[in-house]
Amino acid sequence: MSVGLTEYLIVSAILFSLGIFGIITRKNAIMVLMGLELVLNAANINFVAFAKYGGMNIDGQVAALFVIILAAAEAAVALAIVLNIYQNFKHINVDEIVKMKD
Amino acid sequence: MEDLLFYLFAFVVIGSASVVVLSKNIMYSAFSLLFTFFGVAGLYVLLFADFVALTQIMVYIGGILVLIIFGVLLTTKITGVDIKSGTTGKVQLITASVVVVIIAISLILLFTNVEWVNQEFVQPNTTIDSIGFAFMTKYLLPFEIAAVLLLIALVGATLIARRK
Amino acid sequence: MKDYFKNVWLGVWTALIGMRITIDHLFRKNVTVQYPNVHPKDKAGWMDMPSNARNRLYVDMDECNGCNSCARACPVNCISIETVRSVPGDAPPPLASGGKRNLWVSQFEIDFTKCCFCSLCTEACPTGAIVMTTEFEYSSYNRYDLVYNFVKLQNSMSDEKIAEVKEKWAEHQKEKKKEAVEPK
Amino acid sequence: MEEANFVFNMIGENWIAFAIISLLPMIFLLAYALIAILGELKISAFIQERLGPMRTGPWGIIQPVAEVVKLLQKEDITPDSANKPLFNLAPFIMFAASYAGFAVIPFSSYFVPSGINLGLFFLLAVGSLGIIGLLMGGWASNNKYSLLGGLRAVAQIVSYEIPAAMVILTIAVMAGSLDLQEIIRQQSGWFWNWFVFGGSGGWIKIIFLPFSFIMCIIYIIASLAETNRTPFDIPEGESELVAGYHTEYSGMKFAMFFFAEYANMFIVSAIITIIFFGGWNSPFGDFMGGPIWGVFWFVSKAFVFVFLQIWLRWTLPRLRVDQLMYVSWKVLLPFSFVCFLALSLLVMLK
Repeated sequence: MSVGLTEYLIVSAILFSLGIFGIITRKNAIMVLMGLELVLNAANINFVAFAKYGGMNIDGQVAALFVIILAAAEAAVALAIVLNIYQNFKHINVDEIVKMKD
Repeated sequence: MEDLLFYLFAFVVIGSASVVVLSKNIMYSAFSLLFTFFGVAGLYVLLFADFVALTQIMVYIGGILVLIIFGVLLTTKITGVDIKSGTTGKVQLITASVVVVIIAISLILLFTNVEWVNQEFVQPNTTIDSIGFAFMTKYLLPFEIAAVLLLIALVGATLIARRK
Repeated sequence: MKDYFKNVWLGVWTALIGMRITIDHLFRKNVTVQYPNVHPKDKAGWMDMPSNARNRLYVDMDECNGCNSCARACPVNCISIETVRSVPGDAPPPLASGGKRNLWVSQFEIDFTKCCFCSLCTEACPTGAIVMTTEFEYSSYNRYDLVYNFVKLQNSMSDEKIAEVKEKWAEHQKEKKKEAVEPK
Repeated sequence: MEEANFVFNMIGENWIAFAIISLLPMIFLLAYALIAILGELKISAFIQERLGPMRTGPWGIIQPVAEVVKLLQKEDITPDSANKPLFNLAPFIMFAASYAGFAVIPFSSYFVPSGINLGLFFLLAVGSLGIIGLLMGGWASNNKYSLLGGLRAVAQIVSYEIPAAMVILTIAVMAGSLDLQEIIRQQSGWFWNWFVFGGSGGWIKIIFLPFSFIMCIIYIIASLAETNRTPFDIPEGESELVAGYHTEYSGMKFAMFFFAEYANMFIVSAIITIIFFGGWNSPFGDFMGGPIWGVFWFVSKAFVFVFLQIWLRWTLPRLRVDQLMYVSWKVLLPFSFVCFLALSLLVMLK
């Protein structure tokens, strides 16, 4: 079986599901962030795979680059927020943080 | 040869991603994320997206992963090597697994059954050339907005994380 | 702003100065001596040991007047001196440098197993009799071999001579006592 | 255009050729590591007016072999409370990251293990890979000194990557390419065509000479910090942190860290050589040119910079952490921005 578009899409689908699983089952905010990165990577694989096989050509790669830029910005801001939460609550369990203020 | 490499990278990606979400030790998750990102970069290389692959290594591994590990170390009491990350209760776990399996199966079914437009890739001489031209012509506005966004994120993150 | 540029310039410039100094040292002659193969004395010359070199002590018995200041200065008490006072009319020979002596030095022992090479004795000595030499290879299988009696070594007083001066002093004491008991 | 590898020319494009090509840098690296260890010992000794190792072989030239043998036969201790999988993995990641850099380094016009056209960017990317190895080793040792050393190393490397990336960006603008062979080819001819002298082109570049010099100095400083060499060796400052992230490592795994550090030293020296000093080009036009002399020129130029690193180690004292950050963010970064603009102007005027 020659590897084509479908195989890449399957890999990205599994990666996406694993990311979703991580996001919903974990308490730790940083673990949620890691799940998010997996989801973004899954999306990126799709973009690049479509760039090669689906006729998106270079546009797919450009979209993937934009996703990477967004992921970088998102990770920086999210970790800043997590650090701030840790300073206020002394833990970063997302299900226990229900108040905006102490 | 390329097929073999694809299966190798796919195995690395999925295996290490499973470690990321299933491991009890949060540091194991963080470090196996390294292999996930690396495997994804390998997949990009197989898809002739060398620039994206290198950007992946540089931004994800050199930037985001380091940030995440720093985050873990700064938000956990690091008195030992056992850093656990709690999971939600058993009921939620089972529900979540069921939902996720359903999502995965439906996605895979979707991907395998749809008749994709299968256009062959026009391999440019150098991808970086065409990416550069695309950024400077067709995607000029998003490119500039992304630059501004990064600046905002930089300033914002510094502002939020600053100790009062 | 001016300070900033000055700082940066100084940072680079001083680093360059430092680099010039180290490259200068890179091509200088080495000072290391390949010790067991080459003796430092061969490289540095007999009396050219570094000024802070600490080696075996030497006592010139012709210079020693037995004042005991070295033994008192010694922090580890490795010097032990025995002296016999001379009777009038039988003074020991004067010092080589010409000073007068009143004491016969009958024993001058330095225990080099104890010596800590602090060189305080050489500073305390009023006549410069005790000095540091350039010799440092004097290990031994028997620790008693490291107790040096300089009187014996230099043969400044033979055993008979010591006995004689002791006798003389004892007689002198006796006479004195007699004089004290029998007033005139 | 001299494209192919000489290995491919000789035995064709097959598996054996690939294996040979991927092993050649390793052989070079082993030989280089021995020379560099001896160089480090001897140069430090001579700078301090000592003789250095003298007993093993004539003038102690077999000392590095003795040291390597000693390291390899030492007991390999894994601390009881360390996290064993990560502890054992970290040195390999470090070494893999260093060795990955060799994949694109052109030793000669006829030999580059992988001539991808993103070589410069690749070097920048794999340079950031080693950080994870540091952090992993530092954390898994379960030792406060290791952890602090790892954190310091990461903070330092991440900060100094930015000036280094600015320099590499400038070179990309000046050369109009990220392909290392292409960058080197643009600096062919006499030595004033090197990028440190503003690249080939008219007399206008003389005005911009200071900027390209400053650029080169910025990269040298940043590369020192990225390889954790003195004066930027706060991650392993032995007076504060015992040995930093490799405090707990011994034997074979310590040798891996050591080897990776020396490989990194060569990689940054090679980058400096490639982007500023004309790579395998002869400095004197066609004199002693050609692919075989190219290896000689490349290796000797790189060794000059390895020597520079050792020289600086015995010259400058270690920086404090706040001074380190000051140098990176308030000195190197603004200067590299200014130089970037100036050199871009030069490219426009040419």
